[in-house]
Amino acid sequence: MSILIKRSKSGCFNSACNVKLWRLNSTSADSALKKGEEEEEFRVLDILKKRDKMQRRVVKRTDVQPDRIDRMATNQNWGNVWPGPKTFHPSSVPLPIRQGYVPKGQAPPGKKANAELMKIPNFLHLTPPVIKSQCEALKQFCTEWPNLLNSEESIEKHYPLEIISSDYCHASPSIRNPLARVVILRVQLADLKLDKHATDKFKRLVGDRYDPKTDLVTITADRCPTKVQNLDYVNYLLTACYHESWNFEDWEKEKTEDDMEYYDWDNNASKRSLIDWYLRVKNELKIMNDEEYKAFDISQIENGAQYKASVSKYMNEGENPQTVQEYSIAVRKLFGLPQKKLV
Amino acid sequence: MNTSVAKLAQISFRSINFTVQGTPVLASELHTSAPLCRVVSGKYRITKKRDKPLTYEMANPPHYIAHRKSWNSWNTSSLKDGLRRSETAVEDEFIRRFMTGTWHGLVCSEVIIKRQFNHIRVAAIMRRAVSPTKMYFLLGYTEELLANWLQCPVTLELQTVDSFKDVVFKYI
Amino acid sequence: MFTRNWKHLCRRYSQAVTFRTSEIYPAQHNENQIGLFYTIKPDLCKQLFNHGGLPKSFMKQTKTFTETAIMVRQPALDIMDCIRASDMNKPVIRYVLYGEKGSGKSLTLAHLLHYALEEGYLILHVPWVSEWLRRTPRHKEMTNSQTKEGFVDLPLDAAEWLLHFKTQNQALLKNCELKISKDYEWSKREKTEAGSPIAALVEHGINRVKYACDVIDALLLEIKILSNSKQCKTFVAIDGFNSFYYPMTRLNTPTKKKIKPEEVTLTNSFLELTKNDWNNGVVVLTIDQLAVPDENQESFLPRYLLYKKGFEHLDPFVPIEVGRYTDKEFLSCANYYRDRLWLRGPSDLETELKFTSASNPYNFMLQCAPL
Amino acid sequence: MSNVLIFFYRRLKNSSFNSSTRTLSKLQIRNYAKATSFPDYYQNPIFRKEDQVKLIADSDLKNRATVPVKPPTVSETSSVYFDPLVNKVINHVMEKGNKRLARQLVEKAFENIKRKQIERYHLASTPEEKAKIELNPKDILYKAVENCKPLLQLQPIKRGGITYQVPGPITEKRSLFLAIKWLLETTDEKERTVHFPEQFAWELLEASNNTGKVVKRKQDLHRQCEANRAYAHYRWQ
Repeated sequence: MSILIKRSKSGCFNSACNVKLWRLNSTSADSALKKGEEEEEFRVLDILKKRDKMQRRVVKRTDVQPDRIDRMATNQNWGNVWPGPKTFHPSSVPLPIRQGYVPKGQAPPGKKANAELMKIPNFLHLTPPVIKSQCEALKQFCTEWPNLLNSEESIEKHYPLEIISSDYCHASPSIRNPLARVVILRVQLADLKLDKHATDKFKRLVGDRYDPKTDLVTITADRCPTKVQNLDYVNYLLTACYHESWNFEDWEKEKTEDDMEYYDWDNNASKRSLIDWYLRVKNELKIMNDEEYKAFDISQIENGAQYKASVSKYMNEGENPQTVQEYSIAVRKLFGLPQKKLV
Repeated sequence: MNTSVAKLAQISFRSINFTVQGTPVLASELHTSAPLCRVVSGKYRITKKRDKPLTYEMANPPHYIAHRKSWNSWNTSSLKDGLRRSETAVEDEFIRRFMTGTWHGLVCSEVIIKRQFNHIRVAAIMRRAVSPTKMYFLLGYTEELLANWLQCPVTLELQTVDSFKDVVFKYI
Repeated sequence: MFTRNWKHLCRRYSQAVTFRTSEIYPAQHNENQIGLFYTIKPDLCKQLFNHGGLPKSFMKQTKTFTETAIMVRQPALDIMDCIRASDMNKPVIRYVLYGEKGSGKSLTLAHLLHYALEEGYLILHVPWVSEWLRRTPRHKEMTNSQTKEGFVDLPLDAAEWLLHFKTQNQALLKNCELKISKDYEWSKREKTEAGSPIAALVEHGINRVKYACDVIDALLLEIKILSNSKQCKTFVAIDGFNSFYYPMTRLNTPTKKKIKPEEVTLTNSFLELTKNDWNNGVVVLTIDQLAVPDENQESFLPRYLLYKKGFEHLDPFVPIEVGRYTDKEFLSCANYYRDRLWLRGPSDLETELKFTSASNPYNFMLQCAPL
Repeated sequence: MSNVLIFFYRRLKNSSFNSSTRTLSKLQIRNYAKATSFPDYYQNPIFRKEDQVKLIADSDLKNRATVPVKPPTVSETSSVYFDPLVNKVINHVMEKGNKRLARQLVEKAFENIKRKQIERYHLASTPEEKAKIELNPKDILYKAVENCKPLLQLQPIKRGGITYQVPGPITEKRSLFLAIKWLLETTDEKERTVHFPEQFAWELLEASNNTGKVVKRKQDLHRQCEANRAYAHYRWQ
């Protein structure tokens, strides 16, 4: 509209333009003009004129390449077509695959434009011939497995130290996993070849890291940031414990019976009281020192051996109705008393 | 991942941020098991004319995941003791939005994101509505930008179709 | 009315045959009487247990039942057999009664005391050691010992025990054969000469409470000597013996110092008595969870309750378990309660009570109470 | 919807954590909140063996088989010495749910009754006298409660601005309630040094002999009812 107004202001050019505009508005204005000049025919106003439907142009793309599978040779090397892991692509896989759940009687969706096929991780890059060729390629980097290590026993014998660590495979921008730094060292205590004192000290040093059932010492390290450091650390710990357990400190001599690892009857008050009792019975009571008590031979005491066994069991196995019962039997025999009657 | 579930997760994140005082909780609140409202969630309403197009993915509600359809995100974070759970979820959502925005009106299917080590592979079905030149540009553009943002190599693995009709599974 | 009473009498008679024994001398008891009750004569009972010795709850029962009846049980018979079989010239044998709470250790001891009295033993009976060491009434008298440095006397308890000793052994003490071997000088003016009877020593302790602990010390030594010289045979019975070995007593000196059991003079005297360095005697001890605080009652077995020290002190000893009721004993006890009108109701009550009380004598008695 | 659910679930998880650990020890035995949490149509349990035998004999079992039944409480057992009245009395004695103590007190009272009666029995000289003495504490309790039960009650009814104490009949349940209540109230009037079981035993023995404060209280009530006979018509006017 604004154009129109502007033009009206510019003088003589006006009228012609206006006429033209009007004509444009009427249907077939130009032809009517021509015909009027020739035949003077009455102009028909065609109100319900059918418009020509705009035919949508079907564009046949020329740039869409034909499927690759059509051009594939039957004896081609598949490893070259699909060299690495890749999402499924229908025009590269010459297989008539269908995928999807459909009601009974229908065919599942085909491979083209099938998102389901694209989701599933495929192993098209790992066909048997490809694996074979890759293994061949890797062979030059491998060494042969030692012949003598043919069984678990022999492995354990030659390599008593077992190091356990884990590597983790996961999807994230960083390939580091905090759990990968954990290093576990395992060794049979028997393989360390310690003597009695050293074994005992070693057990005390490692504490609950030693499992008496399996005789395994398990040392776990996870405090250092990397695996190598942790590995060094467990090795250090084992070495330190090993050497420390061979040391004999002064204060270790102060260990007494109260530490109760093992109740040795011969060193104990029980033997003394038995001997005292025996000597009293024979009226030969004398003052003895510790060495004499230890050296005293109890085989001359009747039923003394059984008494010794029962007291040792009582103390070593712990107190329970059965050990008390056995003790009772032994003592009664020692004193020559009748046994308890069972009612 | 189903879009509806992803949305739901977003909302729940937001609500948690609102409700729980202090630091935002971005723990794994997503669960891929059958959703609580099985009857209504992730379902499309039938139209009168029965002319609403559904893809295969849309035709199967979320509780069919792992039965009739598969996941849209493949990573190790959602496994037990997986790392970067929340970060992965957020990143995936970001990739989806970026894809649909960059390939505007061209994405016909869901955006499938697979992660292997630090490599992200993004797959989708595209409409061939733009010229190959443009497509190549967009491909490079997307890969480059995403790789820059996510700090790891990103590969786009696209499949093209003539029109959206090719991916339609059924009309309801 | 008549028929009912008659029936009642009949029933009582028939029951009486099964749960009572007319044998009132413990020395005559044998396996046939296990589970049966025998009655102690009231005057004997007064002599033996007037100053303690029977549990409080049992005393209550005796009042209600109008008699003191004790069940003949295996442990007591066992000890009697052993005493008979043992050689009195050998060092004394220590018998240790142990068992769950409420299984009848004290009553077994009472049975044995009766036996000892009948057999003419000189009885040294401590009714409950915890009475000395763990029970602290408001007027607990406690003084520092004058003869032993760093030790504590319990004069009132000691005097009470001397009285108990005197009552229990009144017959033997009248016999003046028991004489002391040396002079005891208590103070400048007071002294007991050698050759005077034991009774004089005891009397002195009771009258001069101040010296009671020292008197006990002397008395126990004298009795040891007398036993060794075969002038008397001695029966030592200590209930709750493990109290002597619990690390702490509940006693405090006026300066709030905690006292250990070995710092009490009485402890030392009686521990000396339980050594096996003398003969012609019998030592029967009971160890009880009730004698120590709740937190140390995990087990009723000897080693746990006596601690290492106590065990070594007694070793070798004869442990004798006092257990729960056997089926026969339980039935007999139930019948006895029915006879004493303590239990009534249908007969399947017994099965249930047996189950709920787990045949523990004390629990059984307790559970019968409201029925 | 699901959002709300998730949110709710989180809240529930957080809030219930503390309370659940606290109440766990109490609720370990039963998995329901309380006996009253069952709907009306739940039947009371039949836990006595004799009742069960009767049920089978009457072939009433078939009718009950399809009806849901409440679980019995801990105290409702098939034990031989279970007694409903005793249980009731224990519940009356109980304070703050301390049933254990309440039971101990009542049982102690029974023991006292028994000791007293046995003593009396042994003191009695002739068999006739002995036969008269009731030894069973439960029977004594029954007798005592029976003797204490009032037959009438006074209801305050307001007529013309004046409240009248109107005598009227009493239900069985309420009279039992009043009897036990009075017994316990009278027991509580004891001196400080006397223990509850002793006093309660004494009251029960008194009441079973139709003497004592509680029986007097009952008679007072009856007398009052008699005196207020003239107001009886207010009950329906």
